[in-house]
Amino acid sequence: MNAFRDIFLTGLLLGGIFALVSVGLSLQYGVARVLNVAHGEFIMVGAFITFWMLGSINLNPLVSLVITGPAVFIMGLILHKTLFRRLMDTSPSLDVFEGKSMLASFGLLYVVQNLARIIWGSDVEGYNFLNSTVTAAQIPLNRLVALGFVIVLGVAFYLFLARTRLGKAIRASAQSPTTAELMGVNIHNVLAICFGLGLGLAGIAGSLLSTLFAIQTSIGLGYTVIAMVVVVLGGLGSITGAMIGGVILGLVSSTVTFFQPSLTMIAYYVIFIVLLLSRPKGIMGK
Amino acid sequence: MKTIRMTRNRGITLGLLLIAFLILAFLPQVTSGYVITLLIDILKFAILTVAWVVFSGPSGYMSLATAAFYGLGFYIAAVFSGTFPFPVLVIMAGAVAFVVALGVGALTLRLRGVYFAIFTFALVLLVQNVVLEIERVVTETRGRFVDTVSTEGVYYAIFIVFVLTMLTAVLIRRSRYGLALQSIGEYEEAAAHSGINVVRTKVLTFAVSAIFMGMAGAVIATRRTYIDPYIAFNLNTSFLPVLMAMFGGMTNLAGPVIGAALFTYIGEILLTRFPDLYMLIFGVVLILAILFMPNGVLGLAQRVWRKIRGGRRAPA
Amino acid sequence: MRLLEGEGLTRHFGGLAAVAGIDFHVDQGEILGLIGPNGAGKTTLFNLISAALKPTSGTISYQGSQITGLPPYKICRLGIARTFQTVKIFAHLPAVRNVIVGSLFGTGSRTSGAEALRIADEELEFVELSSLRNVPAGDLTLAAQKRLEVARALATHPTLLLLDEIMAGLTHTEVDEAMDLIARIRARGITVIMIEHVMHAIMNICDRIVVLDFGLKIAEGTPAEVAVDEKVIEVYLGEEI
Amino acid sequence: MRQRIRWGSLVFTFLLLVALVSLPIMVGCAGDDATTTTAGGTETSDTSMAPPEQDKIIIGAARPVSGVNSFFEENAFGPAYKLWVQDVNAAGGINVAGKMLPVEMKVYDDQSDLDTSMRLLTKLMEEDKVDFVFPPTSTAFLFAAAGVANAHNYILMSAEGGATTLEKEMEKGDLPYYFQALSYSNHDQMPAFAEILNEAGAKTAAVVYLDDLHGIEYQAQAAVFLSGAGVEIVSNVAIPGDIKDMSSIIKQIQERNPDVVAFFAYPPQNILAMQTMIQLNYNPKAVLLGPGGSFQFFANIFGPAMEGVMFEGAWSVNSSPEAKAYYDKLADFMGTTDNIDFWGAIIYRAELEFFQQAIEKAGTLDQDKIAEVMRTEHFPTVMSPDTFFTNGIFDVSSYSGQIGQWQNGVAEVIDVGDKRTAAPIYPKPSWPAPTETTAGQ
Amino acid sequence: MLEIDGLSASYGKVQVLWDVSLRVDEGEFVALVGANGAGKTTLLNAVSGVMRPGSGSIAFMGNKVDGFAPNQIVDLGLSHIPESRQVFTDMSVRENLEMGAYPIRAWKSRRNTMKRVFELFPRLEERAGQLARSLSGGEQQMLAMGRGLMSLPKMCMIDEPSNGLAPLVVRDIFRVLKSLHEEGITVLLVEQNVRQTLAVADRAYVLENGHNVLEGPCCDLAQSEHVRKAYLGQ
Repeated sequence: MNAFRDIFLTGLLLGGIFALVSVGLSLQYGVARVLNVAHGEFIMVGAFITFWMLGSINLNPLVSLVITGPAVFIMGLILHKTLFRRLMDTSPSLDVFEGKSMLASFGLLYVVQNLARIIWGSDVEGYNFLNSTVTAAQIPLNRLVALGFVIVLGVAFYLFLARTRLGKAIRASAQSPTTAELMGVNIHNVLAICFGLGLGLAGIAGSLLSTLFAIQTSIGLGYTVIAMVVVVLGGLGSITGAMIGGVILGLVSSTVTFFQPSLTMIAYYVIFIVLLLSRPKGIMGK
Repeated sequence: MKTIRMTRNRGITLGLLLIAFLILAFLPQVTSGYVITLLIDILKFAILTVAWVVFSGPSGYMSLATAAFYGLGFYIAAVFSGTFPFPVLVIMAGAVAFVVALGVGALTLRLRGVYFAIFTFALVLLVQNVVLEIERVVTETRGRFVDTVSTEGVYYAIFIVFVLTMLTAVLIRRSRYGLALQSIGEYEEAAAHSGINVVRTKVLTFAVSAIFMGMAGAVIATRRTYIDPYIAFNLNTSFLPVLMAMFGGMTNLAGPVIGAALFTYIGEILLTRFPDLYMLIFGVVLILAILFMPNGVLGLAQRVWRKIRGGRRAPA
Repeated sequence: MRLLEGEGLTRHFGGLAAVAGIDFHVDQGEILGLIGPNGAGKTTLFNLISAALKPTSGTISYQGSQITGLPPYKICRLGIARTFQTVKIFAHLPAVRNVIVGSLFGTGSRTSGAEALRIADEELEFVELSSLRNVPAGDLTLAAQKRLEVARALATHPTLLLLDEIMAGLTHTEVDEAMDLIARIRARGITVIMIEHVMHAIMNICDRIVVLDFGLKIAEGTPAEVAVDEKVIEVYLGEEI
Repeated sequence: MRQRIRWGSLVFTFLLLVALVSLPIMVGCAGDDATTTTAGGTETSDTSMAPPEQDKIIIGAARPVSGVNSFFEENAFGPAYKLWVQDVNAAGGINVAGKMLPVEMKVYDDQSDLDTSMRLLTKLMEEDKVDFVFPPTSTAFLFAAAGVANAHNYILMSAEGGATTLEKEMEKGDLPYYFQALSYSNHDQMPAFAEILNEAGAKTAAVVYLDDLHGIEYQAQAAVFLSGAGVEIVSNVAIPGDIKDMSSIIKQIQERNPDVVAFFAYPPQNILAMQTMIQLNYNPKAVLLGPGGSFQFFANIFGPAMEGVMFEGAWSVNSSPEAKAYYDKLADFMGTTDNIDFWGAIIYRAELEFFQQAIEKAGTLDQDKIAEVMRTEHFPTVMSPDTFFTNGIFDVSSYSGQIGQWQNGVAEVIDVGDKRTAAPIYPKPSWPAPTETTAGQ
Repeated sequence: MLEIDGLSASYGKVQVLWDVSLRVDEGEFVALVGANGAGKTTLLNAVSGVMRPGSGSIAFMGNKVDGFAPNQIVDLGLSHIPESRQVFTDMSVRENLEMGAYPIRAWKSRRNTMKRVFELFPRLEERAGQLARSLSGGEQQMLAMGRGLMSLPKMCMIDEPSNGLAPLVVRDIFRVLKSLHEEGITVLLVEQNVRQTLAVADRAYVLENGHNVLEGPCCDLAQSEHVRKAYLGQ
């Protein structure tokens, strides 16, 4: 019974982290149609900005979210306006655009990772942050904070999408870009904003992850792979799907780790592949 | 008139092809060492890229499973290294890759577009991790030593596989399968309603292309004294052929070969001249190529070529 | 003689019945017109016959045997060829190779390359596109693309040909040419089912017309009978006010 | 059915291929002129005491400038090599048969990719014809490089990794040019660890290992030596590199309550393991960390919590005055003490010093002669006044220690015997109360 | 108000419109009829900026607008209610309407506009909280029209509102179209339902295969043999 509780709690906390890593990717693909292989690199960038600010001006990592999020968001805007917008204009069909943008993001992966390496070096970095537990259940405080942030972000994001003018425009654009245009939505701006938001969320995720794990300029791809698994689990493009997918993967991970840790990665990919084959649109897909 | 010119052109072309073939075939007799090493690499990537283009080019299905088949061949060569002679290993690798690809192809029929790409991407990771776990449990280590083959031997092996790949690719392109595959890529539905067995065509071509990936893997494995699952099933092996094909252009088979050759060669120069900036430059060049060379180097060359010839006579 | 017969054909999309329990038949050698407003279920019916879709319920028999559930390529090789409402040609292939696809794969027996080429050129000749045989199909005009699709379908040596709006978007003269083409197809002994909105064409060349509305068959008969059917007029011109 | 093949394009391709082929040949020829032919061959062997004609020694290496292994190039081996080159050249160079030859390093980026690494290593030996090569980073790379270098008759020393599987190849006599400098689990570290635990009176141990070469090998050797010393292994768990949560593993170990927990993993997993143990307030009597635990930055991240944590290694500033002097010099060179590694840093240096003395003793750049010297001679190095190879492997007595322990932020050697710089703390003190943020570097 | 002159447009290599001209005056109710594939929808798409015309000019309220992005056209007060409804199925009725009011000038007064729309389509108010996917075809069409009105347009282009709807519902739709026009909104209606269309519109254009073929007051056209022929082939 205790073991069961442990598995569940760890899975939930881990799920929060996975969801955090993935929501941005889901947004980028769902609306902007970019399967961003460089997603994890921006998580890394967020983590390093946080780490760097902690070291240089001793800024609390949770405060630095306010800087990393917008900073990476702006990078995303610029990237979309320059790179992906152009690709979109020159692609004859959405399929071609998806293929090309995925490859372009692969190039981006190299650029970002190596720029980061040149700026920050290849060290393994880490720091101790809220490294205590909520005693009764022995829940690590930093993970709880991360989960809390995921929930807050999730709710905030939900409210943003549900209540605001821009949020509705984003949802409308995700369903039908052409019709959204007829409503007066400047589709290119919305796509750029979505891509930017996706990256911004990656940046925030990076800030939070740096409080939990060792960071290195080469960690990006690992997170991209996790994000892809989660996003496919939840259904490409679905925000709630990404949340649910994250929790599912967290639970799978904690269960497998409990019984046979070395099978964790295999379990991820088996679930991923089985799901792709049986329900390609994901659990939340229609 | 027209026929005569065609034949003459063809004669010249065939002659040139023959010369290129002979140069490549006898190169190890005149030079050795690094040039051959580099050529082995170029030929390896040319094989992978052409094999990738054979299926993914006309069908439009973007496969990222290259590393899985290449790695299988690689691993088979390592596991049975010393047990069987080298040529047998290479043929075995091709056969196993073919069979596995048949299975994978049959499984993925429902997936299209980006889903197919993601599936094949995950496949590589799955195979890598499964082999890793098997090695840990069964052999209680991670890697294997491989009996090496002389550089010259490897060169000829890879050269033969390359020639086979090119011949097969040309044959497939010119056969009914090539046409069927191309129609599937253009309009799968219309192809099916015109009597094409879409499933069989896709799966079979996918599997045939995997043969050469597996063979290349088996040949290259003998270059390494030591291999492990991370080396065998490396995601880069999946991505690079795609990038090389894009870089070279996919309108005909020369594109992938040019792409692989230029990519590897330029990469090597950058790598040795600017070790610190290489990957950065690589990324930037890649993005620029995708942005500004939609039909790759070949497309660019053809545009320039046409412009040059345009003054004299209309393009054929 | 009954060539094709559908019984109780039904197809749901989500909760919506696009085709609801339709019985129909087509006889050897006739031209059957299929009309009805947008969304009436005409193309869905075509998709069911050609096996692009599987029926939710109901059966289709062809030359006396059941063909429900066969894959599309088998249906084609049995002799049922089709064209598409929005042209689905192989845009990057030259016209002649579009047609070769049909003659090479669709005839039901193994055709040699030379034979396939000969058939393809014959069919191109038949639809009067010989002069454009080497032009990439994507560069043809809409009318030519529609003809090319017909040629591709004919190259499979069909017994039954399904034509889905091959006149939509064509000019007057082109429509006349298309009507002539259909007449010549019939002259070859090929049975035709056609969906069409160009009324004068339908009225002039069809032997029999089936009218669909909201997935149901609302009328059936000769052109003359259908043209005076109150229900049909209501559907087409709207209610009298 | 005939489709016209675009022959023109095919011709173009092959012409291009031919052009590409000929280009490196030309470049290669130019290279020949520049670097003459004094390289590793046997050309100079007959006149062993005559000084070489060249005026400098070029040492080539394919190093992980970028990619996952770049950490090591930047922080571990890179600085060690560079500092050594700087020191040698400051002293005028290496004395080869009376001629002082300065040293120059030619570094290519292998992108942490094994294929690339081997290709570049081949290029260095065949095309650039460098005088010596330094090894690539990481054990798998070394395995591959050992074969490649041997096939070219180049000496390859490795302080950058090493696993006992390679020893079998060496025993077969296949790798006469290969020298293993880094300590091995079977000869060196696990026996020492067992001795320490035996002395402390530990009875039970748990092992967590990364499912890669290092982890698999170490857990196997730990099983052998710890059982031999009467320490029972009560739990043995493999973990994947991407592990993101270790709480269930730690909790399961906690239930069995072993005296010792050993983590044979790399820094990312070791950091996670430490955090999890602190969070769960699980405090075994001894904790051993694999690679990374020996780095100063690791101690900085965890601060007082590192007190009493053991690591694979080891050397200490208290090992000898030479060690202290080297520490100061290295810290000065790197501009920080964060990345000083109390396992490998001294071994890299010792290996280079040994190599230099071997060249000088051989009095030639001939690889065979130098290899022969290396196999037989003893030299003093920063690590030990008597450093030497036994069967191509640094003798266990040459090392300054095998197991270290953090005490007051200082790495100490706790081996049983005279290498010891401080008595082991056993049991380790309990974790300090968690503090708020502490910056790593 | 809207003046189209010599418009040509193609999809890829397929030309759909040939030199089409059309004029809608302020306050007018103009119909555009023609068979399927005649190019009616393409014409609307060209005007609203969804596709770029090949040649010709489009002017709205005296300003040249060809080449404008759709959002600029909407901002100018020209609303395009697209073919087959295109409501946002995963959003509620209310949200769909709010999307209609996306241009800033309309957004501010969206509550008032919505009240007016609800008066026009009481059914929508009853279903305001429901997801649009749960609406029937007729309700979705009403939603699409309501949404089009939310941008406070000076002119509406409506594409085949009766498409796929039952006769009773079609009657409703036409009733609403009429009242819209009576409220002073200029209307350009594209329809296949010729009789009812000609009954409500002031003037009509007949488009055939991408060419203008007829133009005139509706009462004349309703009697036209040509129209009857085009539709029933008699």
